[in-house]
Amino acid sequence: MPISRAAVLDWITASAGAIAAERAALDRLDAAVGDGEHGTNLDRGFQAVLGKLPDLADQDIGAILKGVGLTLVATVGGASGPLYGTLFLRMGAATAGKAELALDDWTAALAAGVEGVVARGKAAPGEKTMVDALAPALAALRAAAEGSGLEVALRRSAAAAREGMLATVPLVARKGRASYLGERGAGHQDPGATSAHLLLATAAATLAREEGRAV
Amino acid sequence: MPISRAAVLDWITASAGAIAAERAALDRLDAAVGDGEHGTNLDRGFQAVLGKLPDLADQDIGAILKGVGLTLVATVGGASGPLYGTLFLRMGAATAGKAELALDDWTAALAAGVEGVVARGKAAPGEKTMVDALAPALAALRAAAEGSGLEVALRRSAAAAREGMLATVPLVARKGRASYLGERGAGHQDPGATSAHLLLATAAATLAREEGRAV
Amino acid sequence: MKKLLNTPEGLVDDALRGFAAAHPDLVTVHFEPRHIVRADAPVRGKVGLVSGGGSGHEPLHGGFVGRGMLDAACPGAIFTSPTPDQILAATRAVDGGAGVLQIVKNYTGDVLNFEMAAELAGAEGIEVAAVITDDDVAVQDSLYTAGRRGVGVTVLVEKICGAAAEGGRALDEVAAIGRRVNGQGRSMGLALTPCVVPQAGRPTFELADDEMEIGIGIHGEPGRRRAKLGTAAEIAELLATPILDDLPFRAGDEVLAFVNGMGGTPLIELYVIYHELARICAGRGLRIVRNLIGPYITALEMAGCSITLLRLDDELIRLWDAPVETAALRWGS
Amino acid sequence: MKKLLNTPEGLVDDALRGFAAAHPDLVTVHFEPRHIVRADAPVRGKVGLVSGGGSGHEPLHGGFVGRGMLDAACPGAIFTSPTPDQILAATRAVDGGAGVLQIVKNYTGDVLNFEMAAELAGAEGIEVAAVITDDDVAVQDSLYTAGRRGVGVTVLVEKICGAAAEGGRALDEVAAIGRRVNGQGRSMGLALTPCVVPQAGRPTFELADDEMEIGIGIHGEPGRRRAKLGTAAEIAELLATPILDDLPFRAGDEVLAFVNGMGGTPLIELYVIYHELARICAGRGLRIVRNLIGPYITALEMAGCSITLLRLDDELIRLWDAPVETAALRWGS
Ligand SMILES: Nc1ncnc2c1ncn2[C@@H]1O[C@H](COP(=O)(O)OP(=O)(O)O)[C@@H](O)[C@H]1O
Ligand SMILES: Nc1ncnc2c1ncn2[C@@H]1O[C@H](COP(=O)(O)OP(=O)(O)O)[C@@H](O)[C@H]1O
Ligand SMILES: [Mg+2]
Ligand SMILES: [Mg+2]
Ligand SMILES: [Mg+2]
Ligand SMILES: [Mg+2]
Repeated sequence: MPISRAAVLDWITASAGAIAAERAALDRLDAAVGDGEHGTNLDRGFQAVLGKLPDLADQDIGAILKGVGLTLVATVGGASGPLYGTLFLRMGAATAGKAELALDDWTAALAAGVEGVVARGKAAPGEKTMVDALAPALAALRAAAEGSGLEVALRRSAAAAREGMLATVPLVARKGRASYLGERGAGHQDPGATSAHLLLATAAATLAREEGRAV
Repeated sequence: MPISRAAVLDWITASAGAIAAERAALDRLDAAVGDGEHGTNLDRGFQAVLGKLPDLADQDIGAILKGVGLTLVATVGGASGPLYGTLFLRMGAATAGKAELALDDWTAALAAGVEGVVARGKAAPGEKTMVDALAPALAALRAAAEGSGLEVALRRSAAAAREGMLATVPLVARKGRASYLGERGAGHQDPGATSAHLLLATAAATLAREEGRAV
Repeated sequence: MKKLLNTPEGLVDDALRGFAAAHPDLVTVHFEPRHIVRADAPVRGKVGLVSGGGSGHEPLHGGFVGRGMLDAACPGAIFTSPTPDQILAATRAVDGGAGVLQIVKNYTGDVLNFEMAAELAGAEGIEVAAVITDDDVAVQDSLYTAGRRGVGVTVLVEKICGAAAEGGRALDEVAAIGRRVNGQGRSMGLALTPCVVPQAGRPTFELADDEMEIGIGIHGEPGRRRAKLGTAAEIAELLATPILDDLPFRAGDEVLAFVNGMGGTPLIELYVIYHELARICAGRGLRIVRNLIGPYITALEMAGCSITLLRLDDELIRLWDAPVETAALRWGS
Repeated sequence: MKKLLNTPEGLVDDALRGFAAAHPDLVTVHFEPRHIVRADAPVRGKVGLVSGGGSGHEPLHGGFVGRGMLDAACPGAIFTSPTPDQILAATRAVDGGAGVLQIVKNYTGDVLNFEMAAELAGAEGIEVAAVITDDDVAVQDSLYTAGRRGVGVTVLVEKICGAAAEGGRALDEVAAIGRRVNGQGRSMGLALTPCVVPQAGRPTFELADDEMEIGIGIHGEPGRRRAKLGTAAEIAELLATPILDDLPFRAGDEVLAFVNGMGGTPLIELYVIYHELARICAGRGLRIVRNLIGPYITALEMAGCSITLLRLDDELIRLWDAPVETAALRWGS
């Protein structure tokens, strides 16, 4: 069963809900190593996305994801705005014109998105950024794509993001605001890796559902 | 036994000590109804007076008291600087050229001083100022002067100052910074009345002692 | 107590040393006794303007010494009026033969010390006049108080009298203009936090996390009353209404609106208050034709603000716009 | 949280409304998307200067829009970089045909958003160059970090590039001057208290009553290390030494000394720090020939200060002295 347009809309809606619910927790993580507003930034962006969704609802998946990306770029700000914006813009470009996505399409889309994030932010894995959740998620997806179904693949991908997120705790940041802290930043989980995991966990919970559940 | 020059010097020295000891308490009283630095102001002034005393020590009582007044005017600032300055300047003028003071001389000097304070500050009794300690002290001195000796008279004067000081507690201030508080100032003892009592209590403890005790 | 200082006792002199080092083109700073004098004083034939008061209100008054504003400022100890010898020394230093105007905030201590200095200067043959500012509407009944406090309007009096003196007006004229500004100006202030007088080391009052102190002066003294913390709109209303009603300001009045920070409140919040004030003034038909927004008369690190409104006329606008060149206010040339 | 505001969400827009109401002679404020533009923009033939960053640093950047300094400023949410659409709108509004210079503080977020905007503007045929400021010596090893942060020097770059652009210099020349200023300037800051981001409502870090946070930026983020509160002399030494050693500044250098308040620290304390800084510079044989003292690049109500030293030459002095007319800096005419 492929990923439907409705499932993509579901994913975006549920992500906005998850970010809103975790806003304060993300802010707290960011306060420890940064400036304390990563959750507020993303929540502002995803609330704006919710406002745009009705206009996007009858478009193809590529247009939907591009619309999400443009909205995030224009409303989030900070480091995460251009980065998540690029993620969705690239995913939108990779899925242009599509009404549904097979597992391979989704994998290709995420690959394009992560590549965009790395191109913009220049973070290598292990530098304590959202890439530390995104890159393993992509790798797990690729590995799972050979043989397992969509649902399993998405769940493995989310699990890998979670591992990557947790693995940021002991790291010393080399990118973004947390890098200013030097050794003092070790011992704290990266907020961007945390929000990236949130998006991918939400993807696992929504994208493989039956068509037409909710919008 | 009249008041000697040495006793006057004693009084000034002991007053400086008493003010220093009560500095924080006076600041606290002033914080409740004013700006919290009456003790600091007076302490700065009396420490400067201590520095001047060696130059004044071999002069007559009038010159000593005038020197104290000039020093207070130049170092205390605030409302209490000109007022206590005037008190001592007028007492100095009233005792010009004298090497010792009979009870009547002391009474006349204090009368001149208090008159100066009232002329400068225009406070009537009951307006919650230093006048509420000074005026009763003067009245008690006048009453005691008819019949009792120096020591008793000074003690009665200090006791009257104390009563006047305590009587400021329920008053609503009409002069000085405390007047801005309106009814909120009631229930607090006036810092200036408190320092005035301190000076007069110290007078009772020092002025009637044998000559030559300490300088 | 968390402050950038060496010792509480040395704070004022250390800051004055910094001020002297920073602005030798504008001022000369004297330490015994303390007074800050315009670099080219005395200006022959010009009325000399002397102000002063307790320290802790910076940039008031030293930051306003320079061409087009004050000729001298006398900084007292923190929150404590300066002494007559300081004021006398400043008066002598700025007397250019046209007399000296004292600008004095109405506090018993300031008034008494300036009065004594005026008596001493008069005895030396220097003509001295005084303008007493008393614009704080939080202190309402002057029969039962030491009179209203002088607060925000003081800055405006210093600027406008400074321009008048620079323009060659005589002592009595400059004094009359100063009294007019004071008479047409009203202020009120509010604190979100107390401040700590360094030598005392304790906050001047205690406020709960959800409380504000209304009707404060600039010395960390408690205000008239305490209330639950309000929104910026409520706070602006609370401060502006008594100001507007007191003069009273009337529809059609042209005014200068001055939103002043108390020292610990950042500019972004002052602009929020200005937004609300502009709305309130528009609602009453007042036209704000000039404004001043920033920390100009402060109470150490106190958080809070005050609002001052001044009714203007053509002459006052001209004098306000005239060039000024001081450490804290600069425009024109 | 004690602030003068209506709602945390509305703070930036309310303050911008106040700013618009206060300075219509200097700027036009747009809200969708947010950008503050010089009233007479675009100035034909002049290089347009665009800066911006998170709000909460006022007067930076909006307070520096006007003749002789910035053409536009893009205020983001509190402590959050502005978005590309804001920067693009500002770029279009100030392009007078001679190209647009972005002045960007080196934070990942600011850099990425300005980069995206530059790409979009470039696609529209507007020539765009960028100066990235990265003067904060608290962040020492740029190989293992996002590079040094841009702090105090940003104000100086904006003033000096503003004068160069006003003087008719071409885009690449103005950019080169900006890079020279950044290259010759160094900063370091310190906090006595944290600040509270309004939407979070909690202090960004906790400090004991006798502690200070050293090597902070301007976003309430924790610093490099924590130490026992020192005297002003010790603090000035602590901040100045790494600055002096880093460039390094040398005996005989002529410098501009900038003592900046973080928002909650009153002016009197900044002058104490300036006094100590002047002493330290004199001890090293540096000549402070220009200075700036006050809260110009702040972190909401944070108490603390930063020091910036800039090595000057004749051209930079001339550009620094050139007239400027903005809400927060004004001189000359
Ligand atoms: N160069 C980068 N590449 C990838 N991710 C980054 C980079 N810099 C920062 N991030 C991510 O952005 C997150 C912070 O986002 P946010 O708090 O919204 O922005 P800011 O740091 O500008 O306040 C970090 O936790 C990190 O995961
Ligand atoms: N007009 C006045 N006449 C007499 N005493 C006064 C007057 N005004 C104030 N005082 C006295 O001065 C005291 C305050 O002194 P101080 O705190 O040193 O000065 P300030 O009020 O200027 O800070 C008051 O407690 C009061 O006793
Ligand atoms: Mg952040
Ligand atoms: Mg007092
Ligand atoms: Mg006082
Ligand atoms: Mg941020």
